Formats: sequence, structure tokens, C-alpha cells
Amino acid sequence: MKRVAVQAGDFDVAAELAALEALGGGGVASFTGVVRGGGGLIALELEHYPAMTKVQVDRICDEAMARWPLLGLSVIHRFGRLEPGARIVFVGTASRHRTAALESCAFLIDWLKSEAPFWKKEHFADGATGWVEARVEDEVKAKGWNGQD
Amino acid sequence: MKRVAVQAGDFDVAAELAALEALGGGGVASFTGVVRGGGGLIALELEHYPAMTKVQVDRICDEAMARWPLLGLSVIHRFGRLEPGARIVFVGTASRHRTAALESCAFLIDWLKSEAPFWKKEHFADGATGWVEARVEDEVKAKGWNGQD
Amino acid sequence: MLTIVYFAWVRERIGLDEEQVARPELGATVADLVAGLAARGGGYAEALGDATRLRAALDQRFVGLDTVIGDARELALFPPVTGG
Amino acid sequence: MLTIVYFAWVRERIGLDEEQVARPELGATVADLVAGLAARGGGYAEALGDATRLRAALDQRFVGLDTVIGDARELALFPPVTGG
Repeated sequence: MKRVAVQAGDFDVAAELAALEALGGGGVASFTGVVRGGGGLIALELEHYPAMTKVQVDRICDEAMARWPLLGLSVIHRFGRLEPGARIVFVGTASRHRTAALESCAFLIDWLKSEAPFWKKEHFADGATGWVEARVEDEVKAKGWNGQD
Repeated sequence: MKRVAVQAGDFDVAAELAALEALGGGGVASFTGVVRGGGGLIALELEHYPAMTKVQVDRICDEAMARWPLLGLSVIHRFGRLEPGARIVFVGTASRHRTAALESCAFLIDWLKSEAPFWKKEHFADGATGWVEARVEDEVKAKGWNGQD
Repeated sequence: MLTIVYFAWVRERIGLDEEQVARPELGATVADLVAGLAARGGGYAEALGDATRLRAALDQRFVGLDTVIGDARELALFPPVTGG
Repeated sequence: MLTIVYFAWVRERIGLDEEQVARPELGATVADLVAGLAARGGGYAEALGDATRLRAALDQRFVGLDTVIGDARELALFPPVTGG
């Protein structure tokens, strides 16, 4: 099972997890990213490159499935305007081996952070806006999975 | 938020995750263990040491909260007779840092495997039964978190 | 008296969840007590004969079998745990 | 012709999502094309003046700025990604 979705709407974490549990694998790992409030943030606007996003996320998922003995995975990434508390991203993996489920989940979220063509713009209560800067740490982390410097 | 439960009944993964997401941390990681079928297995019987279990799991949770910047965690472990497909264990963690959420989740499930006083007995369709043997790998993994050999 | 609690196949082989025994002499370790119980033969010998397969807790804390029992009130004997 | 698509603050500074440009000469790299666009001044200079802040994709694959454009049909220019 490989489920990849890039969508504006919210998703049902329970349904995603239930589908992964039903694969009978023994272990299901997940990560959910949520818009963090504070500092006067009223919304995050996620822009993406539609022609590229789905293909890119698909490729990353295939890589995870080649690398770990997974029974299934589910990756969902939202775009558009999201308010604090809203879910942005979900990664779920199922495997007979808990380490495979947990590691592949970490791998996928690291890659989404550094390799998926999404950009975040912050909107503040005072009308100010600003594009979120990429963190060097994220690029380093994704490269780490390849054993590169 | 620290939620620890040792119970016979099932639990609601969606409700646990929603409580963790509501902490506003940005990242929620989870692991759910499910009874694996196959080989004629009809049920798993989980025995535990009630006077010790809750105290021990609490202690492990405190250690995770001291070690990673967590906003909250939730650990649920079931006991009693569980059929294939049933959930056994849930670990959920919330943090502003996705790495903290993912690592602490892996830490907790590794420790539950090697340090929580639970024992699993397998029941097969032909009437045979057998206690699951501890895997050396699990003891090694838990020790790895302490930098011990 | 000292309470001993048994779990998993240790419990099944001995046929008891729990029992009271006379408090062992000063300085006795868990291993000393286990050897004494195994010497009873039968299910005790089956359950406790090979100490390398056993784990123990004193007053709900994991301890090595070389730990002195001291004034602990509850000793638990069981196989390596398999939770999670 | 070559289609160029812009994202995030590159798009905002240039004021366009997408445009068609004459296909660059044989052997031209992404960096060569970026330098030519930046030379238009105004929003282009603001968006593309500092190539170290840019990332690129040719036909929906990430490439370094030193990559030859060749017969690619779509070039995308954008800042480092911040998804997840």
C-alpha cells in the first residue's frame, strides 16, 4: 500500500492509521506536523509546484519502500492557507519491524522538509508577512540519510 | 502533559493524537503496536506485574521528558487476551522539534520492549501455547540509549 | 516473612502466583534464595533450576540476581520481559 | 521557447508566475540564463541578483545552477524549499 496525497483540505489521521494497522504488520509509526502559533502568527500560506510535488513525493516514497521492509505507507501534504493548530503534513508507515517503521517515518519527514517543493509564508496579526527561511540543519539531515557530508 | 495507562481495554488512537496535537507543539510522533497474525496464532495473552508496571512506565516517561524537550507524551499498554489485529501498545510524543518527537517515541517503545514487566503467551489454533522469548536485540537496543555496550 | 511473586512460565511451572517464605539470613542474595527454592525439586526445579534464564525485581525494581535481599518486602521472579 | 516558472519570493519580486523566453544558446547553463534575466533590472535583479539564494529544477527535477539547460522544456526558479 502506497498512498500519496497533496491536497488543500484537512485529512483524517485516524483513518490513515487504521488503514496502516489493517495491513497486519505489527508496527505503525506516524508523524503529524501542525502549524505552530505564537509571535502574532495568524496563518501560514503553503505554496507548491504542482507539476513537481506529486512526482517528487512519489519518488521519495518508492525510495523508502526499497530501503525498509514496509507493508505500506501514507504521506499527505497540504497546501494553501493554514491557521495555527491546523495539520500540515502526515507520514505513516507500517512494518513487521518497529525499527523499520520508525526509521522510515523519520526519513520521509526529513526528506519532505528538504526535498519537496513547498514554500511557507507567514502572515502576522499586524499585517506583516515573510517567507520562512530554509534551515541548513534540514538540508544536512536529509543528506545524512545518503551517508553524504 | 503526561498520560500513562495500563489497561485491558482498547484505546482511541485518534483521541490520543488529538490531545497531543492540541499542545501546539508543531510535531507529533506515534507508534502503535498491533498483534500480528499468521502461523495459526489465535490470541496473545499479556501478563504483567501490576504493582510494578505503572511505576516503571511512569519512570521511563519521566526520563524521556527530562531527555527531550517534549510538550507531552502518552503511553498506553494493554494486558489480557488480544486477538490478531488488536492494538497492544501506543506511544505518542509532542514537541516543537520533530527530531525530539521521533527520537523520544523510538526510545519509549524500545524501553517498553525491554524494561516494562510484561510477558506474552501465544495461543495457537491447534491448542498449543508458548511464551514468547525475549530477543537479545531488544535488550541491546534499550541499552544503546544509555551509551552502554 | 518475605513475599515472592512469580510471572509467566516461572509462575506456571511452580503453580503459584505468590507465596510467603521465611526471611533469608542476613547477606543472602536473590541467587541464594533461588538456589534454595530450586532445591525443593519438582516445579521449583523446573522453573528456577537455570538461573541464567531468570530476572528479578526487589520491591518492584529490577535487580541483578547477585543483589542482597536485605529488608526488601517483595521479591519477583520471572523470565526476561517481552512487552511492547 | 522555454517556459520559466517562479515560486515564493522569486515569484513575488518578479511579479509573474510563469513566462516564456527565447531558448538560450546551446551549452547555456541555468546560471547563464539567471544572469541574463537579472540584468533586466527591477524585480528581476531583486529576485535573481544573488544566485547563491536560488535553487532550480529542469523539467521538474532539482538541478544545480551549473546544469546545462539543453532541451529541457520547463525551468523552475525558487528559494530553498521549506515544506514538511
